Amino acid sequence: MDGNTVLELYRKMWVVRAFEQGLEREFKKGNVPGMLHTGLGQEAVQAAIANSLRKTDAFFPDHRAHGLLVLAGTPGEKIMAELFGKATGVCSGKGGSLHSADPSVGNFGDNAVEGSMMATALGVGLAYKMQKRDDLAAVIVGDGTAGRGEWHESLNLAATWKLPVLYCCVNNGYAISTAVGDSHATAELYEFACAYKMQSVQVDGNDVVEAARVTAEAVDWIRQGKGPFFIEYKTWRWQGIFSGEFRPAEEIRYWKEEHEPMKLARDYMVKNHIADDAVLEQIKAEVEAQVETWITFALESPPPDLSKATANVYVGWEVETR
Amino acid sequence: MDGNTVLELYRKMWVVRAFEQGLEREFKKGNVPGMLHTGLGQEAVQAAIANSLRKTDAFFPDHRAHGLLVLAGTPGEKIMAELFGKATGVCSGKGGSLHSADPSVGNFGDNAVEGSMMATALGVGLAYKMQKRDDLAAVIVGDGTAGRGEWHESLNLAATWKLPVLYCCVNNGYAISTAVGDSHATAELYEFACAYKMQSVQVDGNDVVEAARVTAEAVDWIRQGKGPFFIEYKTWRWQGIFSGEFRPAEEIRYWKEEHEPMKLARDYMVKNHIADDAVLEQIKAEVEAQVETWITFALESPPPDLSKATANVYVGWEVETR
Amino acid sequence: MKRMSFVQALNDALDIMMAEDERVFLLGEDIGHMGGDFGVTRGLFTKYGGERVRDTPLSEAAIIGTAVGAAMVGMRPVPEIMFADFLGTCYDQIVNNAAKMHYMFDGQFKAPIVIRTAAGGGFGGGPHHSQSVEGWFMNVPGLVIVGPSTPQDAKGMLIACIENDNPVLFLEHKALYRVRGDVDEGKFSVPLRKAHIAREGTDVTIVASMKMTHEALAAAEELAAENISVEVVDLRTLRPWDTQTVLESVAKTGRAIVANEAPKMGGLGSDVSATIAEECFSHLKAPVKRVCGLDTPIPFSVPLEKVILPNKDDIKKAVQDTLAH
Amino acid sequence: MKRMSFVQALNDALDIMMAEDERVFLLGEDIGHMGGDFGVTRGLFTKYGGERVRDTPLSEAAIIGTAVGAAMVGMRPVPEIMFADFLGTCYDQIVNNAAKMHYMFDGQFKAPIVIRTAAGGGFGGGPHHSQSVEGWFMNVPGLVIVGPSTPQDAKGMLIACIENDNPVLFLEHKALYRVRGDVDEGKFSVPLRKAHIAREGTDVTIVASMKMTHEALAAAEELAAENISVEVVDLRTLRPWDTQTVLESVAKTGRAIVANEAPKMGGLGSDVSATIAEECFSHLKAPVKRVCGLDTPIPFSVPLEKVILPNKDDIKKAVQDTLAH
Ligand SMILES: Cc1ncc(C[n+]2csc(CCOP(=O)(O)OP(=O)(O)O)c2C)c(N)n1
Ligand SMILES: Cc1ncc(C[n+]2csc(CCOP(=O)(O)OP(=O)(O)O)c2C)c(N)n1
Ligand SMILES: [Mg+2]
Ligand SMILES: [Mg+2]
Repeated sequence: MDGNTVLELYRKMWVVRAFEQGLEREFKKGNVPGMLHTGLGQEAVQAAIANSLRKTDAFFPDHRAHGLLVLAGTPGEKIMAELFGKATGVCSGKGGSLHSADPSVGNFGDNAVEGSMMATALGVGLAYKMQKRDDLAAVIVGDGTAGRGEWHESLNLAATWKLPVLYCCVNNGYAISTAVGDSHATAELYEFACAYKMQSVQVDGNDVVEAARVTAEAVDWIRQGKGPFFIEYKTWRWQGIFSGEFRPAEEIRYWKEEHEPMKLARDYMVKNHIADDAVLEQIKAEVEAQVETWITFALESPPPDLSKATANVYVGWEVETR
Repeated sequence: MDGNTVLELYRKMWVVRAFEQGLEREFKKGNVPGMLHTGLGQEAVQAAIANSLRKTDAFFPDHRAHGLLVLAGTPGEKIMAELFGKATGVCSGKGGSLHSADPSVGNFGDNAVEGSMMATALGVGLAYKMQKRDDLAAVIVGDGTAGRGEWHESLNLAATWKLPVLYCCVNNGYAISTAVGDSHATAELYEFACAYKMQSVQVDGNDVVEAARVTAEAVDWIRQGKGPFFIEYKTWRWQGIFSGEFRPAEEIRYWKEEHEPMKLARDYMVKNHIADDAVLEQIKAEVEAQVETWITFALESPPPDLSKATANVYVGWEVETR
Repeated sequence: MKRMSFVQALNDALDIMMAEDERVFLLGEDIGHMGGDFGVTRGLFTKYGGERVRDTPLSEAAIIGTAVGAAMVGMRPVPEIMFADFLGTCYDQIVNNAAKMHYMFDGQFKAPIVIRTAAGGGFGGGPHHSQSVEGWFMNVPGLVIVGPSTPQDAKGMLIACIENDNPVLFLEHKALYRVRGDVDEGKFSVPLRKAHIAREGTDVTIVASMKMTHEALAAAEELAAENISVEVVDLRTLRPWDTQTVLESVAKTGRAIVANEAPKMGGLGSDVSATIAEECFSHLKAPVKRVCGLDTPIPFSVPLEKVILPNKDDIKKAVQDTLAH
Repeated sequence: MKRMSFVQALNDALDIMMAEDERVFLLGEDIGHMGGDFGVTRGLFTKYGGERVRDTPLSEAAIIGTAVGAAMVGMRPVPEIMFADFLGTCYDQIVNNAAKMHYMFDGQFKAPIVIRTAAGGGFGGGPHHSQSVEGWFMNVPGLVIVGPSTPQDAKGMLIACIENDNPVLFLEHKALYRVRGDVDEGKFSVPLRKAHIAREGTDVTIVASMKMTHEALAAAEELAAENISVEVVDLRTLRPWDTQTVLESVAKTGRAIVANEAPKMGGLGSDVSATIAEECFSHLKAPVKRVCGLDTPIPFSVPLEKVILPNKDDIKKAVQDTLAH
């Protein structure tokens, strides 16, 4: 992979990392309402996906994909403001973390009922096909979603109708506290795709170079009209469960120190003489500074106008107010 | 397979055949309310299943398994009366064709929402395991059910929890009018089980000897505590769609003449000197005569007492009447 | 004007919209060469092809999800769920996806889908093929629920729904499929959110919909012989329903019966009754009465089903009781 | 008597029932070593093991189906659906399987399951983590819906539900989880289908449940200062609800407010209002008023959420308006 692309991926990863770290800090301060799921530890997956999609594609982000929303092209401050529930957010603060859509960049929003979007993505893929566009619909789902009936309904229909759907399965090993292998017939989720004879691969989701290469290939395949593609990204989330950490110390060490996505990318670039530490530090510093401006923007933004509470329930019809 | 067993299977097949033919005749006369799905053409599958289960097992019949309900041990007249909506039916006429349960023989009733029972069967299997019984739960589903989300949720959980569940998938080629291969990623549905690493076989569902052998082996496997088993019975239903036949003439000929279950069984028995035509004709005649007595019983039975309309909504509580 | 059945009127509406607007497409089980379980899509597969009249597997959640996704990018999908009873298998898609999308993304997306489905009982269909399901969805903001009672309304409202930008649950009562009536030819629409005075009267108002409108009209006819003048309001749009027309009628008559095939507790009938009682308090000469299904699932046996479903006679009796108050 | 939180009371009930009856078992997402998203099952995994406290995949339909199947053969499953909003994904299993089984098989099977789930809004959870869902299920015969408002009722009713032979949807309002109160020790049960007079009064009756009971009590307290005597009826069982207690109260006070967190149209509030208006017609001095959520999904932003959810002040105003009628 050429050096510039890797550097660009690295910057993208930092956008995810810095965004989530800033967000988490503000959440702890009480500035972010609701619940918080972060993409920390999964930066490489998000950078790889962002690297392969174009604005006319559709993507359905999962609950940890805040960084991806920014990488897709929405100004960071508008995503941050949405998560703060502010008027300046992409959905005027009505969606929040789990529902931050921005059609202008192909962001179709999350749906907090895990798996639901797998069905929605079929429709986008089908419509694009009917409209003779060569765009695709990517849907990002966690390993936990593999239990849902919609998983099956979606994969089956996408395969049968050869729809341009990219399944990005982020296998971070757990659904909240439950290990993927404890609740599914296999812990290697790409194997599920065998039932549908669907193209399917597993990739190291912490190795951004590999993840980006595989994602690009899958996107290529889909654009050629060959039907859907399933990618399982093996990764690990830093966030434990709400009440704290529950995973073994050695597992934590492996993923947060040894097989950590930033470190792997840095090692790769240094080894391949793509960049030195100074350049990489500068990228990090630049991104972090930028994220702070987004947080400031979000903090300083006003809450939504109260009339928004009853707006857009129905298209064209008003609902009763108090 | 020993001769007596085959003869017994043959008799069972005739129970299915004669039951459905009598029922269809009465339906056309207007004596049977609601909708009618018959098991004609699928007699070997039902005989094979009945042959392998015991009364302490649970089974969830599909919408074409009327004959199986009788084979399981319920007096035929009580099933017939149920389908006629009569007071003397197994559910006092409140369930009808799609909901004729009889716990005394392990018949857990159908659920007309296809696929729903696949989830229910998990619970029976789980409970039997927790109760340390070596009984199993068999669930009979059509090829059409393979589209349902519950298909996946059920297979995944049965495999993960190693539950004593037998999946009997009756692949008769169509869901109403839609060919199985047109709406699923594969027309060979046993392949779906690969996702769950579940034991899975395809068998000629019109060959009662083979079907019975495979079913018995699967039941054995499950009773040994090895987990669930999936059987795909390849067969064909005589009933077309409500508005008539839609399948190619050659296909019809093949299944109704050449590869017809009664004929295959007869050929087998004659070839293996198990029985001659006279014996076989007698079985047929005996069963047919018996079925007529069930029909007479059903016809002559009174409608349910009107108080049944509001009975058993809640356990122990009454509901308002007019 | 042409005489046709409810089924034909629906078929006509689909045909007109598909011919006119290539964004309109259908998906569902056996709607293709078979033409649907009740024949509503008959002939459309041949005319418009399998791309626009799509047979699906038994994947109700995917059917609705697919429709929603396609609608988000400009299509006008008309999914069919064979029996309304099966809507439970895609309830989440309707309630949490289709109905909330426009709101939660603050207007950036919309989900103009029309979910056609066969509802209602009275034919021995048993517990899973006979239910009236509007009550399942009445408490869902963002969703439109429509239930016509005549071929003319069936056609005009289906066209209106396809042209409307909101997700619609379009209920087709099975007992009405064979009902025939005069239907305007060509394209026209019958407005949503407008109830229809199906019969004018002065003594009592009956608010009904779908099959119950016919039961109410039959009751009204018989009551006329007793010199009782009944006004029948056919809701047509069940959510959000036309309070104005209903309240004006009750303000005039001073008495109201609400007829609904579903069980009384928690049904559409309760919503209408509560609203009338609250808003027409000073006009009411007698308590509103709900004539509804009994609080049971629907039994297979036809005589039992007759016990639990409300009918013309129940309505008549309610009118008489109300007038005797 | 012991002071404990709503969560602890529920946990205590489960512990007591699991210790006493080995047929009782729990299943759901992350209810095992994690103890559930809200801690209701904490400690039970360690005490009773993974066989009886079962972590499941995100398979809501299978969770309910499994519970129903196990219940059919004598077990007493208590499935947890993490958030009530997700009940749409297993709606069919609840409505067409659990709730109809006893009836359609004419008493031969029953489905004694207790579906525990976290409901309600007010914490910035957004459109898919905040809904009040009783309205989705109010029109479903065969189903019991329970929604306690105090730790004492939470414990006693959960025990009653586990001992009851019917399928129960047991709603736990998230805003009440941390509420503390005095709870009887050991095993006891609070009867189903019996509303509770949470405060006695003579001028007006407020019918409420769950969090709205607390809002109503707070309003009543403030209104007392204005010399208005408010009676608060806490429904506790929402389906089938206790008409007798409610009607007796309204017969006494002659005025009624129905408070429900869900949207007004098609909700529990409509059912209660309609029934009061029909049955207490001659006692009512003013129209019943429903104080409910606005007809919208639930927005993420907390100030917007405050606009759409009903509260103490809305109830107060309704009482004042009613008295001014
Ligand atoms: C249908 C549904 N069931 C349950 C939940 C609650 N829930 C939210 S996230 C989550 C775990 C999801 O795990 P996974 O998909 O692996 O994502 P991760 O958080 O590990 O990234 C659960 C159970 C939900 N949102 N939707
Ligand atoms: C969830 C659901 N969707 C649709 C239907 C309507 N329906 C009844 S039978 C059937 C076809 C089922 O096909 P299959 O399972 O292959 O059974 P077959 O009739 O061929 O034996 C359909 C679509 C249903 N009962 N349940
Ligand atoms: Mg995960
Ligand atoms: Mg079939």
